[in-house]
Amino acid sequence: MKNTGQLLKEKLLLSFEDIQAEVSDEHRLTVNCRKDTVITVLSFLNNSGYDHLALISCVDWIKDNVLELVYILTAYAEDKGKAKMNILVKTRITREKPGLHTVIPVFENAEPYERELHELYGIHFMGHPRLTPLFLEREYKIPPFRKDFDTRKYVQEVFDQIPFVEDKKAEK
Amino acid sequence: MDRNNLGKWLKSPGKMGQKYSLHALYFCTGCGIIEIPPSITTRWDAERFGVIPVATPRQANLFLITGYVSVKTLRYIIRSYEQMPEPKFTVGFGSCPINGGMYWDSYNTIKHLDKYIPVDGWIAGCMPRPEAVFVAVTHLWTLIDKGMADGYNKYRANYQYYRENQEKILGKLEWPPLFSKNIKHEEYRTIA
Amino acid sequence: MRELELYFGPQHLGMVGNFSITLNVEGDRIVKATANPGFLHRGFEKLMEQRTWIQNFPLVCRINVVEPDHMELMYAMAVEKLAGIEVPERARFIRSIYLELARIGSHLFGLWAYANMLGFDTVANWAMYHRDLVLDLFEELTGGRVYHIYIWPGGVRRDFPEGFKDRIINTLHTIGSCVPDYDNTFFNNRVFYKRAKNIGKITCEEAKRMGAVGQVLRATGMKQDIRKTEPYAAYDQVDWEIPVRTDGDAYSRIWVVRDEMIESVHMIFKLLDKMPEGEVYNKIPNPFKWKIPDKDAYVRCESSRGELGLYLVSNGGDKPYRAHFRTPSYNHGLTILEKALENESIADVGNIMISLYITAPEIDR
Amino acid sequence: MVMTTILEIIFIILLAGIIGLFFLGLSRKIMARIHWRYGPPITQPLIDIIKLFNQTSMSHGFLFNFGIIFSLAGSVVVLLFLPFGRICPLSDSGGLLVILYLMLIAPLGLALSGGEAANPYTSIGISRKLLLAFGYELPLLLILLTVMTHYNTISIVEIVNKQFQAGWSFQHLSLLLPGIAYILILPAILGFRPFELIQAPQEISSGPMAEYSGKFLALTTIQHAFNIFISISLFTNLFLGGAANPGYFFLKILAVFVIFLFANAVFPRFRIEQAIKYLWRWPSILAFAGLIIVLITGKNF
Amino acid sequence: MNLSIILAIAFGGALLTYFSGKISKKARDVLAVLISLVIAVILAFFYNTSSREIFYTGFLDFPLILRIDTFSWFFAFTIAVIGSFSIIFSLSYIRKKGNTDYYYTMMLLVIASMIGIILSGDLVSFYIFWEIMSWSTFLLISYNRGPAIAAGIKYIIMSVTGSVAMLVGIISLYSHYGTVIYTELSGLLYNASSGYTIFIFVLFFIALGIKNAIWPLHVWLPPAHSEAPSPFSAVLSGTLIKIGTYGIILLIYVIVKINVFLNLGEGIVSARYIIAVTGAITILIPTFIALLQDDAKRLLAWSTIAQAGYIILGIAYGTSESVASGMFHFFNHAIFKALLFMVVGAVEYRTNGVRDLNSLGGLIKKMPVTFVGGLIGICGLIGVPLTNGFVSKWLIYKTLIINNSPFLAFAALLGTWGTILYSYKLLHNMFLGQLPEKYEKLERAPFSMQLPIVILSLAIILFGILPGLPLKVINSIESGFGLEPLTINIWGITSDTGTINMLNLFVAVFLIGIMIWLIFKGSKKSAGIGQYDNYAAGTTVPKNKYHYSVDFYGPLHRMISPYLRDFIDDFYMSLARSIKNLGNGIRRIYTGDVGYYAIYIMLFLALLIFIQIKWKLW
Repeated sequence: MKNTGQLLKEKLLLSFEDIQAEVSDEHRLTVNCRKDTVITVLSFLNNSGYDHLALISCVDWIKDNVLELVYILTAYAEDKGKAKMNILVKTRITREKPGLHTVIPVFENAEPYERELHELYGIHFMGHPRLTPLFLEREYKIPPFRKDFDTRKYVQEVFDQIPFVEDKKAEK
Repeated sequence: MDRNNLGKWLKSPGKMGQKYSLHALYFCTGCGIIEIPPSITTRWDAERFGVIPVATPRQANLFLITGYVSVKTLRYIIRSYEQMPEPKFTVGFGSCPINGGMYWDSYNTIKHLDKYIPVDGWIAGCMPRPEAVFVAVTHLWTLIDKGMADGYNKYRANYQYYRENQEKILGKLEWPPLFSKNIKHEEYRTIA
Repeated sequence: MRELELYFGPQHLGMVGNFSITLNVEGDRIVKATANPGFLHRGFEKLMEQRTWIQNFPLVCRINVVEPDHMELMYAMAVEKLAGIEVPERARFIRSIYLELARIGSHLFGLWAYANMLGFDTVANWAMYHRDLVLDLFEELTGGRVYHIYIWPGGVRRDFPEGFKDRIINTLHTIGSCVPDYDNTFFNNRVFYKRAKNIGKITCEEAKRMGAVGQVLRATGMKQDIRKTEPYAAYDQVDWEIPVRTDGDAYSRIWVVRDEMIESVHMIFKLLDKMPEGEVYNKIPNPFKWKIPDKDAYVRCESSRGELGLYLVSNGGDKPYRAHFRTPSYNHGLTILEKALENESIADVGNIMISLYITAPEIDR
Repeated sequence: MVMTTILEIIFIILLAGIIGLFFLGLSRKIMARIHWRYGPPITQPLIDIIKLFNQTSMSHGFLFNFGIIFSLAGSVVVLLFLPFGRICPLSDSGGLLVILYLMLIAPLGLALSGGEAANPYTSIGISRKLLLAFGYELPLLLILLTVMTHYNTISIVEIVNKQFQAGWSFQHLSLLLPGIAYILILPAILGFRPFELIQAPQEISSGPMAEYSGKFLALTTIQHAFNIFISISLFTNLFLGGAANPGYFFLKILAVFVIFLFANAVFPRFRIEQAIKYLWRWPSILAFAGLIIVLITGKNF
Repeated sequence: MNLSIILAIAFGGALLTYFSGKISKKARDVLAVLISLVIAVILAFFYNTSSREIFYTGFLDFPLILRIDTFSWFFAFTIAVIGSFSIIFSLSYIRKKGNTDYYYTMMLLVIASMIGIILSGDLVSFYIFWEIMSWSTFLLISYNRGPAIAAGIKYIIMSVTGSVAMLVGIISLYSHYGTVIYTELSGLLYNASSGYTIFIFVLFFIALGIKNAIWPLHVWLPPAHSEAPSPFSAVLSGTLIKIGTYGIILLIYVIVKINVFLNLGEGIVSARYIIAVTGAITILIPTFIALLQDDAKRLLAWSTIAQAGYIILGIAYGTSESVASGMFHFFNHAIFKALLFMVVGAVEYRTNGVRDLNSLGGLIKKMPVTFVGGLIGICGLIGVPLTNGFVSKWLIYKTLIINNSPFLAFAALLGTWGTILYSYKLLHNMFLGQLPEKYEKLERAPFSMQLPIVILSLAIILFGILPGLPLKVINSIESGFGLEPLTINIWGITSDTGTINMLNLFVAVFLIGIMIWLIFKGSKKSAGIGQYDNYAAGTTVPKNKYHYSVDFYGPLHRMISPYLRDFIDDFYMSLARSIKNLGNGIRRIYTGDVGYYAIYIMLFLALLIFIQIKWKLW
């Protein structure tokens, strides 16, 4: 007997051509797709009952020079098989001027996640209503969560350079 | 505790008042705030010593910086601190405001709070226990007695250096300087 | 017509945590509310990338100060999943008891915040007193009042000390005996009812659309709990019920919290009864040389606020390559709050915010 | 004659201040005990005031200063018109109506002072204060009118005297309902929970007080102390028969205060519209019924 | 001196001003001020005299009589003084606008005709001046064009309706008794049937009530007050509507006489009680409506209606204390309402016509004198002790309570508490709070505006501390009416049932105030800070966006506004159900179309006249 994940995987593979799907353990389905099909895949999954966007994450694979976006979906369902499933939809985009369409039309709660990724990774989400700063006060040349942003060096350069007031007085 | 020492009250009512009526500004600057409710409620009851949280900086004379200070919070801390009436006391709560503590390599927290505002006392630890608050308060009493809790005077005297440091981190501050440049004394600026 | 912009927080007596809400107000009605997070942003996930797998334990628990234990659990579970470490049966039970105690503590803290917000000092003081009793247990078990670092990959750090079981039961009895008092003075208080009923109402549909979890979802009538759907620790070993209410307003949410506390107490008693003997700790490799294979994992659990998740990626090194916490307050605080505050009165800002159970450090990380 | 009046005035102001501050301290202590806490020393309000006078303060302008002086003066003047035991320095001027009017000087002064502060929290607090006053004035006016109609006088001294002859107002059947109504609205007059919505620190950052610092805060604390004394004294004089000497009077107001303190401990606060709805429902109906009964049964004197 | 000279100066001066304006603006200004002052000064000399003269007999053989006694002197003098102040106030207010000659002429004409009404000794001359006043008022209300014309038309339609009713009454009186002279009529009506007296009462009350804006005849007043130029609003509210009050006192206490009036009807259905209750309603409903207003002048207009209620209540209640309070309150109201309209006018002048309470704020820093005027004005309006409003209100409450009318007293007291709410809102939204950036360069009000404001403010305090001054005059009026005079001294009133002594109060407040001030001064000096250094939860204060003014009493507003609407709705709906045919017509009254209202009243009058001619019922 096939479990929910496998059934879903077959359904997905039937509907979409250029995606890879993989059921790694009993309640996990990983879907890899291109960046322009993400929205359709997500809305397909949404319609099949996986209506809870738990997380949009991003991994900076600096060696491959890509940013990997991970959309994690689960289901609001009292049906145990469905509720157990975690679906990870992954897509890769370039590190230079990364851009992607927003998924707010599909999942309303994606809004703060995309704002956060815009701020911390510099990904531009097209069609997002407010890509204003969320967490940060200072401006950073390299978005701080990218792998090439060295926070220790940054701390040394910025915070450690500020003198104690006593030192400053002594100086003058 | 010399709260019932009438002679002292008559001699220096100001100091005694400051000691036994510490109104702490309620500002959850960091995770240290988790130990403030226990210390003001049933188990530890800080009100015994006259320490109570108050709503606005105008009514407060004690500023507990409870925990790490992110860059964004720093702006609000400075604003609140400057709005407090003198004499005012600052106590850094936890290791993080002392030297960054756990977040020594974080890109978004300032490491040494006393570079930006004067701090009269520190409570080390992560997380300090509520008792530590009382230790700090009793130390503060000693300092007030000896006239050593003078962070606000230091701030006044070195205001331009503090302001310089603040502006280095925060960019331009929206409000005009509290004390005009090079004038060490008195007079709050009037903005009309 | 002059606009009015009010700031609820960060420096505000009604604000629990370092968070700010900008309110555009007309009269005493809120036209638009904008959440302004980030006051507690420390870049945890970035810091985690620079510490070894074990060094990260002191760090993760500090993400959410109100309830650090679920954060520890999350990280431990993710590491276990990546490295393929099994957890002994007794350790599972201990974890469950420990987490339920943490849940009670956290809920009592929430009760403090809520009662305090409504100006109900008496109940606030009682709740904080009872929370201190729970924290005493933690102190005895782990040595820390707030941050415990007790859960470890492969189990828990140490077994229950002698007589600890009785002390848990004693404490829970003490708290449980006060439930009628709480009910009489607070939960069934007529004024409290008027104050919280029909405030910050969200329907089940809206809640789902905006990613609500935990009490916020359960108060709208949806019976969802990860402890049931995807059981971890020892939650599948005992019988228990998910408390649900249907109105979706602040009153229902706080009642769900109350019912959950009581359910937790019962659950702890059942777990203590069934607890097996045995090891509590499976040994892990030398932490300084520990490398974990190139993999990613998503784990989730039900914290006292709702679904907590961790997406952890390893590139085969001795440090995590990327960690990302999915915290329950994130959607509550940034999406639902803005919606729920619309057209409410200024007097109810804190009321709604606390009833949504928002903790700022979870959002900012 | 003039000398005794002046001595009486000084005596009553000092006594009211001391009793008011004692009540403030007592309330903190009793509330702490209900919270299972030890509580601050009973002199804590005095310590606070001493500290506040020794602190610098910020002023927003002339009206900011004037309002607070005006408000405190208003409170103090009311004292001279209230019988305290048998002491009532200015009894022969205007009676209860003047007291009613003088009692509105204090909130008006605070409102003016707070308005100058240019802070919306202050303004919201004032708006709530005035609305709450409007809310409780409706039943209160009915109650006072009932009492005045019953005794057919507008002089509070005379009302107290008549109670000496014929027993407390509570003992008259026709004044029972208004008395109950008064008990129902007294927390609102005192600003106790569930009507503690003027300052509501968790909602509007202590409302009218938000911009007060140093001596301003000290003066408002003193004003608050006077206010508690006045509100309870008025009730005691009207319904509990006043008292023949200050000591007995003090015991009466202490008893009333402690009872309302207990009520204060077991309620959260209302929203303002709920408070007004409450005040306009049962207390008003009771007071109204009382007034009609008094009109039907005719005067007792 | 001759009374007709006063009128000659007044009317002639009005015309002269118009023509002098064609020559020189400056001369016209001076002339206008001079004329108004001269009238006031001349009238002042008539204090405590009484004279009577026939100034014209050619009009349909009616002898047109002028007379003065303390009663008419009191009213005439108040009107002349307030009139001259508002003309001084106009000097700079009106300068920027066009058509100034016309404005001054009309203003003087209104004042002249008001004095004419008050000085006239028979109903025909009363009616003639009444008409002059109505029409010149109409022209002034419409002075600003636009919505002002609609307001003016609303006013004139109602006014004409009232005039017609009064005319019918005068004709009826003449046809019955063959005379329209007050002194002669008063003896005659003594023997009339009560039915006829009521008939006369109703007719006159329609006219006088419309002018005095008694609920429910008030609908013209709010738009007219708010659309008229501010100095004229001061005249309109302070004095013009009090012509109605004058007429009512004249009717009750001079023509009908007090003992007839008190015996008119019995118990609850007595004329005295009905008018008093109408007065009480006129206090309550407009007070609540004033709470909902956002336009400064409209708020004051509703407040005017409410305060007129106190006057009516006092006059109709018929005890000597209540009548004294009614007349005293008329006097006080003339002062503080004129002052408040001038304050609003000064703000309007400086901010280029802004009187929306939601868009001002913080003006105290820029217009301190105006603010102090406003503050004292609202203190008088509320009746804070040591202002004049206090004594008159105290009198009315006292007499109502002592004479066992607690419900009327309740209405009056509750109205006062409502007054506190709306008057604080007025002050707060205009002067307190945050100053918007665009008003940062605002100047103080010009001297010609500050002068009347300061004088009127001082008058409020003066008559608050020394209420004996006006009460003395009122006492002698009362003895003229056959009422028992009060026992007064310069500081207050003494009586068995309640004494008030402002000296005590003044000394107490003053000394205690000084004491607290000394404590305040003696403690540490406070530092001055500006409006942007303010608590904002740690953030910086947003400019222009930090003033709580919109919907200041929001919670109450939401609570009462449905009831206020429903009340009128329900009333007319039930009326419509019971009188099905008339229902539609009546409901249309409140569609806002005054035309229907006028037609309705006219039909009613025609019916009355028809009945009278046909059956001679009275």
